[in-house]
Amino acid sequence: MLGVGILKGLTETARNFVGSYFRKDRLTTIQFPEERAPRIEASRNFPFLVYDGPDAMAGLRCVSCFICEKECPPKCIIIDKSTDKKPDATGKLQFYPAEFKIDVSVCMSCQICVEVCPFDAIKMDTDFELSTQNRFDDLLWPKLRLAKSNEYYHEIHPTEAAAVDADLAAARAKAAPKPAAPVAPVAAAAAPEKGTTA
Amino acid sequence: MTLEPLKLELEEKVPGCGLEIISNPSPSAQHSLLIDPEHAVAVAMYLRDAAHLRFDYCSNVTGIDWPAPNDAGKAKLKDMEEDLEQDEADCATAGYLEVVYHLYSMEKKHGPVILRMRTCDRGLRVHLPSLVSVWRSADFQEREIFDLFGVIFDGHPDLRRILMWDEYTDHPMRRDYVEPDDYEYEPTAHDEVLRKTMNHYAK
Amino acid sequence: MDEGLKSELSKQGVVATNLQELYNWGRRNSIWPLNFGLACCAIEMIASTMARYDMARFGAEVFRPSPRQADLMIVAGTITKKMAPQVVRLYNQMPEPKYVISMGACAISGGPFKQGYNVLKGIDRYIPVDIYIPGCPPRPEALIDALMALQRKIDAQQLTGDSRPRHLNADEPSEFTVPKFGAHDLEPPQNPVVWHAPLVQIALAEDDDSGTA
Amino acid sequence: MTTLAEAPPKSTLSPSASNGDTQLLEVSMGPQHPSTHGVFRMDVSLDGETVVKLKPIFGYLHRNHEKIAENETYLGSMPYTDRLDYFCSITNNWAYALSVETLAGIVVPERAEYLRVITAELTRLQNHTCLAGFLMQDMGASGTPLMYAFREREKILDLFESLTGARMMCNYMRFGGCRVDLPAGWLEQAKTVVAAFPKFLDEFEALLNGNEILMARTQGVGVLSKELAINAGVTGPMLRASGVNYDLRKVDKYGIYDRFQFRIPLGDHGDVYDRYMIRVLEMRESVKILEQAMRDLPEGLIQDPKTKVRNFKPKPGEAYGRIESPKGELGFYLVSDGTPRPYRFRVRPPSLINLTILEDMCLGRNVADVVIILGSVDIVMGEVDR
Repeated sequence: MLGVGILKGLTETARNFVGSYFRKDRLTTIQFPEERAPRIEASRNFPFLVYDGPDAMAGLRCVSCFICEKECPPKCIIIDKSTDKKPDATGKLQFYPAEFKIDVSVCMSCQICVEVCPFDAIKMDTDFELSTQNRFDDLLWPKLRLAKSNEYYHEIHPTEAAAVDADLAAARAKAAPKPAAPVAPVAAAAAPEKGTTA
Repeated sequence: MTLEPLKLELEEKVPGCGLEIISNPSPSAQHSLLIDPEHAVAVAMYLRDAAHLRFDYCSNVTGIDWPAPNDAGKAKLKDMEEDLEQDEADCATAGYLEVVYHLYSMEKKHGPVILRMRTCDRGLRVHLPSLVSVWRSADFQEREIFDLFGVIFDGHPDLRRILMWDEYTDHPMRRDYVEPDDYEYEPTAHDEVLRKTMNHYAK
Repeated sequence: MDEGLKSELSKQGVVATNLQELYNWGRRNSIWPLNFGLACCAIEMIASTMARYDMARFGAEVFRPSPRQADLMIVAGTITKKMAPQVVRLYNQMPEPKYVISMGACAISGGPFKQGYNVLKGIDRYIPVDIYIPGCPPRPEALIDALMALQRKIDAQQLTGDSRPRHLNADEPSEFTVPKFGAHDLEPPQNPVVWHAPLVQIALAEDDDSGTA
Repeated sequence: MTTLAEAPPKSTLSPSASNGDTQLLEVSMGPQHPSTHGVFRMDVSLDGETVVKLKPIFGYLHRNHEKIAENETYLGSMPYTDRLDYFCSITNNWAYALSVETLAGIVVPERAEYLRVITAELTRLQNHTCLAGFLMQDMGASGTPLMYAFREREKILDLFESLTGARMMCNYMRFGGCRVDLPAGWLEQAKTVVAAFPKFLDEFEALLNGNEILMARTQGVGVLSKELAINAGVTGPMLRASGVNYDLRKVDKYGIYDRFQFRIPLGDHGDVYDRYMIRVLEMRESVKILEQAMRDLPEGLIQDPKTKVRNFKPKPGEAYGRIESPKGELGFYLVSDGTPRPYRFRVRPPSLINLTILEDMCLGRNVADVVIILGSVDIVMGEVDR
């Protein structure tokens, strides 16, 4: 009979409507600014630079090896390498990025920089509330804006950060002969840390 | 599907057609058949209609630009390109454009057979026969190759630009294409982009 | 009227306001976007109007198919050079007051595709943009966040004075040049009225030989 | 209809026949049009309400994927493939990874193959639900079916996000495997979602299938014959709706699809209704595949240890790899010259080639049917124009 199909469909919508008063899973709206979806650990949105210790600029893990700059598919990273070496958080003398900029108005959060980094120096952030009125000043992030502490990393990606810390600790324990990082030609070059303070 | 018997068969059924097997050294081992443009439609018709072949489905049509090695940046020669006319006077038009057809059979569920055709050069003699009359799926793809590579398909029912606008004059997928200069704001320029940005400011 | 008294009154059920506040309040809570998606970000834009994120809570769910009825243009996706004239034309057809949210990397700067020959490096070369949302694509929450930022911006607008918004200032243009298709590129490649890029210092030192072994 | 792109010159609006009976009206639908699924444009000639000519116009989202990929490393093109068909980033990843693996002769570990199947079938589920929702939206059922579809999609996107980190642009696969292994608890969560999915499908079908308006608007509309479909290279659910049994999961048996029991739904009439139903039925088959894959998922490596992530240089040669993406046959044709960048990178876009026969399906129909027919083709402009 004409109209039966429509009635059947309307019953379904009615069931959904009434059901939303009783069943939690039918009530899907997240009242965004006040209420947030449960944080998903693997979530990624834009990279940041990890630093150890209290001082952001001194503790950066980045040694400006240019791998991420080269591998970044949209080429939105630019690194200016330091001319001198400074001790990093473990006291080892390292090159450091004199400037490290990411143009987040280009970045597509593909996390290839994270994948290729042999030093676990660049990781993915989760912050997404970044809307701005000024594209030129606010979306070209300098080193200062990018640096975030290892504690922050632990807070947003606990499992991953713990694994990274364990890896780094193991690498340090093994000390000079061979760092554990998988693709580490630069690490190998920088590794023989003769005469530097521990 | 091995190509040698197919080649012999085609040479017998389509008299006078020039065929050549282009071997593919990579692990994929997808070898292809280079056909001469004059007999391309006849060969295609035979491949489509012969009862034991029935290549009724032309999956993919691609253009490739092979400029002569001295004007391409990367001059790595491969087995695929051997007969390069080096003595060509005009360097920019030397080399050739290539069109590749990937054929499968939906009826027999076999394939692929890969056909290639080459133009004489990259300048004026870029005409190839259109295979739209054999497989309609080549329609938009040949238009795209015309648009981006500049191969002119004779016999195509509607050969217009498909992706770029009609007023456009370049063929951007060619390897010597120079893109418009809009590099005035490149905050993270390095390598190639840096070179282009510096060119922009040098002007 | 001071804020304390005002909030005290509102607790008693008396709403005190002035014309400017009322005007801004009305406009900020009924921003109707143009039903206009370009690429990937458009899907997140749709997702933000769906049940889970529900942009209707902010009065911005009425997606208008016609620019004549829209207040907000969410440029959601890559603007190609072939599409740019149409985007500008749509913007010109929108009535004042009109706002533009540039959603996602592509709309801001061309994003990952900026090196493409047919990709416009940011819609702000042709039309003024109010809010930029970085991300590729931004999450639906990020769009809602941007919408709230736009609401704050509208709230702060003065009806009179020099800082009054464009639609109340007859001297400011509300329509912009529609670029034309040229033989190699759009003509003009950017609109100098809108586009003011800062001069970038180019690092002349090429020291990228280190690093890779 | 919005007539935005260059308004037709006045002369085309004048009566084409002098007797005044018939007026041909040229309407440019798009590129900004609520139901062209993106920035697609059709130049339609109308005789009254009847379509007499329809020329699709592309390129409004031509973002030069192929050209950019020729200047990227093999790995660097992977995130760009996400943005081809932005509904189904994982199947795009797979097609590209498969082509590179064919080109370089890489073997994928078993666990990675299972992960690929699981994620790809989840992608198919969310693509087909959204398609059904959008199709109904085009038909005028504004809201409800699309909202239901997106409600389900969000559940699958949550799975993607907790696995790959992003909702849409997953960038999940690598040459010789997958990027990350399943996080703790993911499989249980996925099993719950998949187990609940048939219930949603029941609901969705109850909502729509018997609906008289839906029947009237879709049955017998946009009929595509078997012969034309094959000749025009139509693939995917569209082809199968016309009754051709050709599914690459069965034909090529790429990956490990030969291990699963599933059927290929086929249509009889090749009209819009069949194309809609095929997708619903395919979702049910996908659920079956998912159940089997999640049951049999072995332990082991997820990435071929011999394949390098950086400085990946396949030997010179070429390869064409193709998979059954939710839209149809998605292929990547790669030519390598031994350098870290592909010499030629070509995407065989199913959406574009499925549009070859759009005009044939629309001729003689009303302009309102054009919208539905286009909706049933299931295009995504990112893939059509690349």
